[in-house]
Amino acid sequence: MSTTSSTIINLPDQRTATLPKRNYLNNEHGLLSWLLTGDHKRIAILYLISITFFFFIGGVFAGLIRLELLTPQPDLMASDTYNKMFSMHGIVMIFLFLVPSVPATLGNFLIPIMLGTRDLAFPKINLLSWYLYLAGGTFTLAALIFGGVDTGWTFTTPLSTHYLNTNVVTAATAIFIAGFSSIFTGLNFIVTIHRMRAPGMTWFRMPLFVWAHYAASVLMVLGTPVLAITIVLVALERTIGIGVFDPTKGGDPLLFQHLFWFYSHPAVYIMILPGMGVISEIVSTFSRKRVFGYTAVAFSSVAIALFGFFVWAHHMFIMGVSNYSALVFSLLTMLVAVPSAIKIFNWAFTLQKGSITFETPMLYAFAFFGLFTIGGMTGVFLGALGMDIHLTETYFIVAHFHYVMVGGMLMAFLGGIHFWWPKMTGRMYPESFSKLSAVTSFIGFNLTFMPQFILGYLGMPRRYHAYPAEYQVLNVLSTAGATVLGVGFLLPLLYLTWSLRYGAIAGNNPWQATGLEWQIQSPPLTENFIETPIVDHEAYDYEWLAHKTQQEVTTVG
Amino acid sequence: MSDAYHDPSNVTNPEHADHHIVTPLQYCMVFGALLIGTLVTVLAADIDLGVLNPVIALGIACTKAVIVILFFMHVKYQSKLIKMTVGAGFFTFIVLITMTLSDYMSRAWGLW
Amino acid sequence: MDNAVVVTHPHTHETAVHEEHHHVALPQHRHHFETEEQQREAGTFGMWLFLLTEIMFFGGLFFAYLLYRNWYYDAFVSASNQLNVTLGAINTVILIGSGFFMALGVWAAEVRKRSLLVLFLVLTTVLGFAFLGIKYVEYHEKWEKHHIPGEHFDISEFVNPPIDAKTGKASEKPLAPDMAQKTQVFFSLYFAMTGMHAVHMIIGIVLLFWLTWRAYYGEFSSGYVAPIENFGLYWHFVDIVWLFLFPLLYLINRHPLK
Amino acid sequence: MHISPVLWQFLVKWLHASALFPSEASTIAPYTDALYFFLLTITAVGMVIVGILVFGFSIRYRKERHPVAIQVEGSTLLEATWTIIPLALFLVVFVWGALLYFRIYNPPVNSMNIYVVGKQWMWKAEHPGGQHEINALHVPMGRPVQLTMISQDVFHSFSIPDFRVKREVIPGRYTTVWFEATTPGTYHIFCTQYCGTKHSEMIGEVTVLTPDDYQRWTQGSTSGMSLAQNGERLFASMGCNSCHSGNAAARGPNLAGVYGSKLQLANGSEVLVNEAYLRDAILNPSQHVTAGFAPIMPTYQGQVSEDGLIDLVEYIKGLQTNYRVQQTLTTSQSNQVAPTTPGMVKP
Ligand code: HEA
Ligand code: HEA
Ligand code: HEC
Ligand code: CUA
Ligand SMILES: [Cu+2]
Repeated sequence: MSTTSSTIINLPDQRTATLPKRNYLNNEHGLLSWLLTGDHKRIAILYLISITFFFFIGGVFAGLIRLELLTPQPDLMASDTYNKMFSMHGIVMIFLFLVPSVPATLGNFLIPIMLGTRDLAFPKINLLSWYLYLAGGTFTLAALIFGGVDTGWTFTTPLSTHYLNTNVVTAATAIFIAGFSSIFTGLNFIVTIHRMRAPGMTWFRMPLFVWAHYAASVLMVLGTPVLAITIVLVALERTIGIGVFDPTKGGDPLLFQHLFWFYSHPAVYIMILPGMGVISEIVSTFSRKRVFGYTAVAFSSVAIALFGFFVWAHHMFIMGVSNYSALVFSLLTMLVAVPSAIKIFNWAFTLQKGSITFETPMLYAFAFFGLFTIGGMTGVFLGALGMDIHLTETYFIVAHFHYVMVGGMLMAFLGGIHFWWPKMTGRMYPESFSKLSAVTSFIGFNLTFMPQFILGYLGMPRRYHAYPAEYQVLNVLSTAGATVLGVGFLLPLLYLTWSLRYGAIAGNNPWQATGLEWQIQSPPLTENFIETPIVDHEAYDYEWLAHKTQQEVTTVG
Repeated sequence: MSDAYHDPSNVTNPEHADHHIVTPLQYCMVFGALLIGTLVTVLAADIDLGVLNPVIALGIACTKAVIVILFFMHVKYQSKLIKMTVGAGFFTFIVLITMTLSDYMSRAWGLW
Repeated sequence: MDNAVVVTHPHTHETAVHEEHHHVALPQHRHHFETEEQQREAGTFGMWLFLLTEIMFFGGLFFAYLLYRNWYYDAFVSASNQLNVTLGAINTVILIGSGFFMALGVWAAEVRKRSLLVLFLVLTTVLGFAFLGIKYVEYHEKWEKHHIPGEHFDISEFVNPPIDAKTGKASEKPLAPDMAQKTQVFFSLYFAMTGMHAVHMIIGIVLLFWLTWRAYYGEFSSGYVAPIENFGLYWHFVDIVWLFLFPLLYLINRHPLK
Repeated sequence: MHISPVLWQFLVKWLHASALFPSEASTIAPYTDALYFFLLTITAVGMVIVGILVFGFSIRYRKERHPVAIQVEGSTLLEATWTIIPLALFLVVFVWGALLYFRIYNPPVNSMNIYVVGKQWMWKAEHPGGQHEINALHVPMGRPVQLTMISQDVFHSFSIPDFRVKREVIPGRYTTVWFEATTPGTYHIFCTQYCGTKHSEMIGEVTVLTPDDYQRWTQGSTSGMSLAQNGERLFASMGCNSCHSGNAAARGPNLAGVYGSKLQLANGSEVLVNEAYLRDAILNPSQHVTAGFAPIMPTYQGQVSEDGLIDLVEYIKGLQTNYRVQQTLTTSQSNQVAPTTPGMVKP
């Protein structure tokens, strides 16, 4: 293999290679051994299956939304049905897909290995959190089956408490339970990161993936309970009629908004930070370089988490918050945007003087750069007070958050899945297909959501079942894009499943990456490490890796 | 007893603290202090002190809470990490209160 | 390459010591922790993180209280005076006592005294039940007086306070009807806050039964105190919430007629 | 904005004609658009920079050309650069955005007032002259119009994209927004806050008329009774005048001239009487008792509709003297000059 070939993929000789005889997948057999497992890797797989399921459920809702919006008239479904569609789409996608996406799958799988330990601090709580997630999912499905819920994912009072007769309480219960699942995941991560690092694994030797998860976990632990109590109050207000948010009883509906966004703003960083962690790993690996400005990237994660708690009222600028406090929140919103910019530039400079190859995960990372920058910068539009007046509650918002959530986090998630798939399953997927799907989803994505920015500035309100005819052209473009996007997301499901059986054997370290997880067998042993590793090098130390490989070659060969 | 299981890699770890046993005598004193605090709260509420009434009530409640946290919950003898964790919780709570109040207070200042 | 861990480094002095202790493990030691102590500290830390979430959980309620108390002060005073301070104070003492026994229970476990531990846990439970019993009495009274928020909420008592038989004066400052309506906000918060607190108590009592059971069979008298200790943290936290609820809900202003 | 007006016109017209851009039909619109174009520019510049970096490095340092990576630690200087430059840009955006916000939510002194009541799922506009409109709004061109809005049920949001204005319509509280239309025509009114089943049908049209046309419209569509006249009837039929007669011996304060004055309250604080205060004084009288009076006024919660309240408020606003009620003394507080627009502390 010549050093100048355009790929770094380094698979073992397929004729002789086999999967390791003993690994976490075949360690024990039977359904129960999965359902009662304490192994963080198995729980990660359980999570992966369940969030994929819910992603496609949410995706079907998205497809129906887009189909309805193909024409200006309300022709496909009734208004109520449409309202249920986007509510369920939002609830499923946010609480059952995006919040647990990277942390509960990749984070669960990798954090203990990256830290050089055998498991998360509390394996049982980890399992519990998956069951809570399932319970939350079940309640959501129940709400769906018993007639749906049409509050929007934001549950605005007094609409949700007094004016709707759908399954608000069921959905509220679902979110309450799913919230605790997220709290327990975060709690487990924090304890593990503080208390379980292998000898020599100092804070500044940790991979940036772990830093990002640490920051996100803090948000999960401190933010989610506020959502929990808010949702409890909504449920109580609906059922027995207490009057905390009800204006006719003297309550203040804006209080609900404050409490809701106190969680839900930090939640958007729960959704993006783990994705940023993934990007750090990918960019470093495929440019063969240490992440530029490691400390800056690490601290910017923490800064995002910290500042993230101070900006929630930017979702309420026109809702009647005091103008003075709107000023303060707008200013702080500008500050919270800076650390994200820092990260983008640091990743870009990581490429400098690297030796760059373009495998699938790297393509997803590139998609992330472009889409997250657009999404983030449009967030700055919204943070500017006067600008927000025109843009809020229009499709501009919809486009903004899909750019950060789908273009940012979902791309990062897919990048991460493709990156660690060989580690998780021991097998490679067909590169040509995966590259195709990365490109397809990038194109489809832009086609879907770019027109929505224009629609938003034209004034098309969100959550509209029917719209004035002049907006149709752009909506048709968007729907067309969604179809392409759907294909782009369906493809990985197919070839990844295919690869489980037929994929090439990946070997320990197909990407020749430096992370601890790449130094053990793939798929790993149940106990990860046979003996606790001692860490004497920083993360992304390619010289250490080269040295090590050389030694192996000399000892083995 | 903690020595037997001492992990040397923990020595450099600032998150480490020795296990400390609080004696029943200390618990009794705390118990007494809490009872007195309760009594004072009830008595103070019956005296008209104007704005000072809630201040005193909350002051006593906070003192009681701090005593419970320090002794019943052993935070006084815990590692820095635990102390900071407790602090972080109250910090976030204060953020919630002050930032939200900033809205409610300045609403009365009129439109601009 | 075989499938073994390939992080191969010369063993430092540190590891040598470290490995020496590796096999020192009690039965409850979980395999993925290096040492007993690491496990204990992780447990305590995890428990505290959980309590952080509890702080924020109740935090939302406390903020709502703060806001409405400032908006509807008169209603809050009148409504608060409907609560029974004696019962509230007794409950405070009961809860403090229960916390005290819990603390002693932790001590008993630490010094490995099984029967004392069981005794203290039982006392803790008994006082917990006492608290809930009194709470039930109070709730029941609210029910009878139609002070439960919702459809049947009744404000007449606040608009026309009953005449005190002894003094012949109204026992309470009458509220204007619009302000009297706002007592419902107070009772909403009262039930939400004390209700959430009571739910926490009930969960705690269930856990207490389980712990007592295990303590009885001597699980916690051999140096394995973590479950007792961590449960203690939870129980004390629930106490602390009450320490704030009592003055905030019962003692807003006890002297409106002076 | 400092681009040449001709260029601006060209740009905007061109974009509008290709259906990519809303028309600029109010005095606010160019200001909003200016900020929008500025933001678009910095986004584009940012994208270009990020693009050049990412693609430039990818091409220059791809493995074929650069087989061995050279490790670089980082650079404090660069780090500072990309902290400070975005921060500075964002702060400019903040200041600009805040100024725009002031402009949009701070009505000029001489604006005319129209009431808007939102309910599931329609907009009711009530002109002071008594014209009522549903899902429609007629306004004159070239005159600042202020909307005082309230919702009867849930949150709604009143939005006119072509004017670049929008404001949440809240239950239990007046909110205001203002605009000055510049081009005659009809424009969309949207409810942009999700409000239940027919949220997307809570739409209407605002018609901008030339001053002459507007004159004609007002005369042609009046129902005969102005809001204030309706209010006067209510004031009598609900028995308000039994206490607010203006007599020296009356149990309630004299309401002539209260609007716009600063009122001394029994608890020592001082409030400015605007529409919101008047509304609240009728619904929650005991929460702000005027100094020198007993809290005897009953609450009218649940007895007057929002429309009735608007009539009453409009009536009380117009009471400059007690000529109509009874000519007597005015309260001592009312000798301050009332500004013509509500809620205005500074012009
Ligand atoms: C993953 C989720 C996610 C993320 C990361 C963000 C990130 C940001 N968001 Fe977003 N947001 C949402 C999800 C997210 N948002 C959702 C779901 C909603 C709608 C909720 C609803 O109502 O349903 C929303 C709504 C929303 C609003 C409310 C709009 C409204 O309702 O009126 C605002 C307002 O300030 C906002 C702002 C921001 C800002 C400033 C950021 C910043 O963090 C972005 C920072 C990033 C960058 C700035 C990009 C990188 C910068 C560069 C590369 C520099 C470029 C170079 C130069 C300038 C030279 N968002
Ligand atoms: C993680 C979060 C997430 C994700 C991934 C998505 C993904 C998508 N979303 Fe969604 N969206 C939200 C979060 C998310 N969304 C939220 C929070 C709201 C606000 C809700 C509210 O207002 O309360 C929202 C609202 C929202 C709206 C606005 C509705 C309205 O306001 O009226 C629209 C409209 O276009 C939309 C579209 C899409 C599309 C096309 C995708 C696509 O990316 C989805 C692509 C995936 C698939 C299509 C599934 C996989 C493919 C198949 C199963 C093949 C078969 C399907 C087809 C051929 C169609 N979303
Ligand atoms: C029983 C007597 C009574 C009736 C009937 C009454 N009011 Fe009043 N009103 C008062 C008194 C006394 C005050 C001053 C104390 C206070 O603010 O509560 C007052 C205050 C007000 C104020 C506040 C302004 C100020 O100068 O204090 C307004 C506005 C008002 N009333 C309007 C009305 C309207 C409109 C009605 C009928 C729908 C009405 N009132 C009926 C007694 C009455
Ligand atoms: Cu009214 Cu939407
Ligand atoms: Cu936000």
